[in-house]
Amino acid sequence: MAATFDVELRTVTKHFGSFTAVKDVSLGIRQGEFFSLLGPSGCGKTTNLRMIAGFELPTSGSILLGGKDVSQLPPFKRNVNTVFQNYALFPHLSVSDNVAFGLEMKGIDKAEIAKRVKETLEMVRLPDSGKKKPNQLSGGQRQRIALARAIVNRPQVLLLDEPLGALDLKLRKAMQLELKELQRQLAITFVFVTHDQEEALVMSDRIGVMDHGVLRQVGTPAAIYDRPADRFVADFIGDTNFLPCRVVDHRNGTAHVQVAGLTMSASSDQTLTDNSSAYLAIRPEKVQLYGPDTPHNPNEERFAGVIVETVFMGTDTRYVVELAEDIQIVVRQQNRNIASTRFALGQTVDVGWETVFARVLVS
Amino acid sequence: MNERQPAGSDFLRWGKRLLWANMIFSFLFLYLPIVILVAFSFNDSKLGARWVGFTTQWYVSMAQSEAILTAMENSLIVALASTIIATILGTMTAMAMERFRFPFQRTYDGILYLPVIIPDIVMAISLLAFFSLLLGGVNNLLGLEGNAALRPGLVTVIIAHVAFNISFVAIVVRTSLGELDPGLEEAAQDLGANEWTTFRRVTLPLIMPGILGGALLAFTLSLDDFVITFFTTGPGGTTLPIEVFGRIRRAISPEINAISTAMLLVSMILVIVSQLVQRRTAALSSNSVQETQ
Amino acid sequence: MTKTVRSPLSLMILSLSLVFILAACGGTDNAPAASNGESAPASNSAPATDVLPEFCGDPSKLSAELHFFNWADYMDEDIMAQFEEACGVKVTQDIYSSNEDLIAKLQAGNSGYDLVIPSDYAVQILINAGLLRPLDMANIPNVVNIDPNLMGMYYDPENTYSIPYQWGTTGIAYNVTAYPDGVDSWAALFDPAQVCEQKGFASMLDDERESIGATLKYLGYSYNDTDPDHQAQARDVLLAQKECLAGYNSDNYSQTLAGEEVMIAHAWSGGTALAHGENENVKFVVPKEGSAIYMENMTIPADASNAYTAEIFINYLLSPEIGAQLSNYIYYFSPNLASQPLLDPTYHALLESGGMVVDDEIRSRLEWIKRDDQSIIFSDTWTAVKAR
Amino acid sequence: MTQRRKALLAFLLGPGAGWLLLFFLLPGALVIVYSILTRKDGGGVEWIVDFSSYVKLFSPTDGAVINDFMVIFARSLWWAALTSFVCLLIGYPLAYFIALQPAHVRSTYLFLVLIPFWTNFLVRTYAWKFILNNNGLLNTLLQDWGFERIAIINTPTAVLIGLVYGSLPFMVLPLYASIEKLDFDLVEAAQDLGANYLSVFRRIILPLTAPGIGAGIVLVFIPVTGQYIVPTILGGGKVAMLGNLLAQQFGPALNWPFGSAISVIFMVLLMAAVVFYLRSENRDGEAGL
Repeated sequence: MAATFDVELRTVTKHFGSFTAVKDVSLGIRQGEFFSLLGPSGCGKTTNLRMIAGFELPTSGSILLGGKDVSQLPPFKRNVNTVFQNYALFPHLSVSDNVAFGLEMKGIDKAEIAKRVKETLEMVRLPDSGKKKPNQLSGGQRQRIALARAIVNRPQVLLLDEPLGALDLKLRKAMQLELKELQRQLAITFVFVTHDQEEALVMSDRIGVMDHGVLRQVGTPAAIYDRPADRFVADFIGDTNFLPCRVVDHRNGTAHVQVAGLTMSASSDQTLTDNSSAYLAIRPEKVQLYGPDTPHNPNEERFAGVIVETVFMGTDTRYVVELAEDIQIVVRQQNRNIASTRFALGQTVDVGWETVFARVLVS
Repeated sequence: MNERQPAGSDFLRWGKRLLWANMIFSFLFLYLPIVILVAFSFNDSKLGARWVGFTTQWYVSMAQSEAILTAMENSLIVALASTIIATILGTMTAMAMERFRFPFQRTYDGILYLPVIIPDIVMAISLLAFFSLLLGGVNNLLGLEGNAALRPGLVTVIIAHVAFNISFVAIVVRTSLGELDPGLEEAAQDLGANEWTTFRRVTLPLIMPGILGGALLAFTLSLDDFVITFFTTGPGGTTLPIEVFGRIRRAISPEINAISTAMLLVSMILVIVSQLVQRRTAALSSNSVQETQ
Repeated sequence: MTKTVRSPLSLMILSLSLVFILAACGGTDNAPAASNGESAPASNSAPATDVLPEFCGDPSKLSAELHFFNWADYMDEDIMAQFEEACGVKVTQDIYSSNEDLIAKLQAGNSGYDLVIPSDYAVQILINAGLLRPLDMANIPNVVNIDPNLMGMYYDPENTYSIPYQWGTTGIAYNVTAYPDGVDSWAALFDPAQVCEQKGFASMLDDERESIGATLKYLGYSYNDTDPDHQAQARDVLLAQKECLAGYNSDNYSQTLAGEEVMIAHAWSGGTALAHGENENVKFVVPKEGSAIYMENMTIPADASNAYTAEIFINYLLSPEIGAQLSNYIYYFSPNLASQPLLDPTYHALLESGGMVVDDEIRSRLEWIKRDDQSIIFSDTWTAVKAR
Repeated sequence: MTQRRKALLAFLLGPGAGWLLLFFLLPGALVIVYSILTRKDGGGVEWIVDFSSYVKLFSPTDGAVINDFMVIFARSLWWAALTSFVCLLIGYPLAYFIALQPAHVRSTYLFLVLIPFWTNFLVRTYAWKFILNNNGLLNTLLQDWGFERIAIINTPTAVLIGLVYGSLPFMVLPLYASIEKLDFDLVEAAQDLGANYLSVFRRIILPLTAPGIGAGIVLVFIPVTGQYIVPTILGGGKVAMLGNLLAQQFGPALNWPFGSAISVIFMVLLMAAVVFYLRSENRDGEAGL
């Protein structure tokens, strides 16, 4: 069982009184990986992080760091460091003292501490802020100091609890890239908690999506996006059309479903039952609009419909097409063509997609 | 300077004047009697009903009275010792109440308020009975007799003062702890500080104002207590309030004013010293505290 | 740099607490010292054993310390110092301010005191509760100096447990500028018409036995009457009087008298002497209807550790010279006849001019305040007076 | 909780709880026991169960419409309420003023509030007597300036002055603590939303500092009900408060069981008030989450 994973959760459950915050989560995070825990607020992602840090103890299950069971160890005996959501900088200590805190706890000698503090402050590009108090810094600067305070210790794993949440959009974008770059340099395992799916997609090597304490899906950003395991994941990440349908038959991961009288093909990883009701999920940008006499692509299925709504959105245009009564589908088309060739409201069109992008989801 | 204030206007200026006026009135109100008693400590009249003339004889007779000097010494010993013990125990209690969940916590919360609301005399009488039972029992058990027997004295007074002061300290410190972001303590532990280091390096400095406030309150209460002290003390354990209370039965002599003035000075020196020490510590721990934003 | 943050404060607290814990132990933990000294008097201040003055008694039985529990301002500290000088016994004095406080402490037991000064009725309570120790008169030969008329009082008929210390009377103190013709009756305080002439300038003792007792006397009953009807009458008189009073004051009435804050007051002779010394317009009278007498007494608690030393000290206080020194300091009535010739001349003059001298005629009008199982009614009457 | 946390809790809670149990609760339980024992003449108790103290407390008293003891209870509560109110009236603006000062002067102001309280309470109260006496400082000044002297000593006004004087810092300190942490941005936000100064105070500042007001009132109200020195010295001892009644029962009356019964009833009353206060505070806290 040697350290194949830097962080491993084995059937971890956490109750707070009668409330179950984390339910039977098993997860392995590899050394040097940028791993994001993604989910809406209250989904249990922060509790997971706090259990890894040691602030909460699992009700059952175990947590391993570098292959060693640390489930019952207090935070200060775990070789992990956390960047807190509100930074939690010590207001009574100067910036250098804040950054030096963890090294002092390890009993490192003063000269070495001074050197490493200086290096780290340079790394976060705040070399002159050492003598200031945290309340003299701006939000972005505090964020960097919180990061410096954690990475200066060279932890085995760095935990980040929505560290960018309090920053404005532009700063956040910049910090996303900076963080990613820092992680590459340091080659430390990052566990990053966020509710922002875009942030997770941009930064992560892998993502774990959580909902109601349950880990729904773990995978690379592309896998999660293109092959969501269930309806929640499909819904939470990106936009998705959900067309209510009935399963006609299924074989080897391919199924045929009926959507309001139209038969469609789709892929599926879930266990399907013939004749049961399900949803056909298809992302708006995977759907192509065709004029009446465009040639047919053999990988595609096509259905006729009427445009009932168009919204110009700059890089693309969002159309709503009615395929049948009560069956509407959202389509996003990139505005590659000049305006005159775009489709008009009320126009009859064909919609088509490659069947690999259509997924049947029972739940 | 960080004069915090809502946006200015005439109304505000008017309100500020009112605040100033109230402040001046309040301090006049607080200090008028103190000025009077300091002045009368130099009054050359035994009953001190009227101003007769200036004298320092009351300070001389105070300094020569062994009873008064002993009482002052006893008062300071009791106040300092009980303040220190109660501050430590009260802070620990506050930590337990604020950072832990345990069975019967609500009940204990209520019990903590009891010493605040119990009338002095009731606590005094019950402690008198209790200490006599306790010390009697110990004396019997160990076969202590005569002058070797355990007696009530300053130690029992300190025990009693701690018993009521724990609550006051705990209540004050809890308020400070409640306002402290628990995330800071987690951050310290995350950085490798164990519970004790976390307390010493993060929690303690941040709740120090609350602890000092609690300690000052305890000191004040202890220094002024008469009833509980009287009923728990023993031979050689007369404190200043007992001495003053006894003497006032006959007349409030300028000597008592002299004692009070002297005690005021001693207390003020203690506070100034502690303030200076605290400032020095603060100055050492960081470069001057500036607040912006 | 962070190491230095902690050290000054924590060092200070640590050293302070050590100092004070040590000091606190030293303050009370005198028992071993005392027991060591039991065989021989403390050496530094005392002369060699064989040359101790005779009044120090048997040096081998003297203890090093004597714990004296007394009223405030009721002992000349010089006397205690002189006794220590002569006999090598350190007298430590603690003070109380009411008989009931003293009773409560003795009743709890293990008080540690060797000599206490209860008033008359309190002596009776303490004797009945078995809290006093019979005195060995062989050690107190100076008891012969006490006025025989003040010996053998009701509370201790054979003076088995107590010897008189100081005594006094209750009466009316008035200011001659307001009462040029003097005062001779309780009516000056209890007749609403008369007392309201001094509205806001009259006071009563804040003492349920004295104030109700005086009212009972005014009504023609005994100071100690517990008859519910008589008590109800007294209550109504007191309630009628109340609106014209400045208040009830048994603490610093001498001061309010001297400062002319009150012109007439229900008062004790001792405090009035003090006021008269300051303001000669203040005079004292025992009203014609009669009043109360009180006496403080020297007694030894049953569980005292140093009874012998206490008796030697009592004997010392009863010597003519020390008795006179005491009277010249506290200005109360001394029962010590032998000390009378040695008193400061101003002592007699002051009592004379203040109207405080008690002759046989006055003495015949004085009553002791006695306490029995029925006396609790005084408290209820007093509560009613204060509640309404 | 891990063993470690449990051990830590025991370490933190143990000494204080042990101290309170041994030197407060155990002796305190004696009072409850005393209240149902028989009075011993000459002080103390006979160990015979007797509920007559409670009966006496609630029985009609001779020649009075309302039981004397209840009158004293009611009077104590009334004085305590009045004192709390006046302290709040003076203390709130004072605390507010201090909270507005620059950080380094605030603690100086706080010490200035506290320093008078390091002289003996009795002595301070007597100092007020010097001021308010018929021939005292105030009246001497008034007469020098050609006014009539005013009779203020031995009146309820004098008692109120003394009570307020003795309680003011216990109101100011908790008030300061809660005003100091008030976020003044909220005031601006409210003004931004069109609130005038009065409604900013009423709708924002007052509710946010309510915990401080509550704590201040608890710290002022409770000790005042047990006061007996101020009414005696400045009020001429003409009306009794609860403290006087207790001092009388444990003192001159030597009626320990009755004194104990009064204390028990009194403490049950106050404890109910405190529990109510804690409850409401908790509820506020939860609502704020």
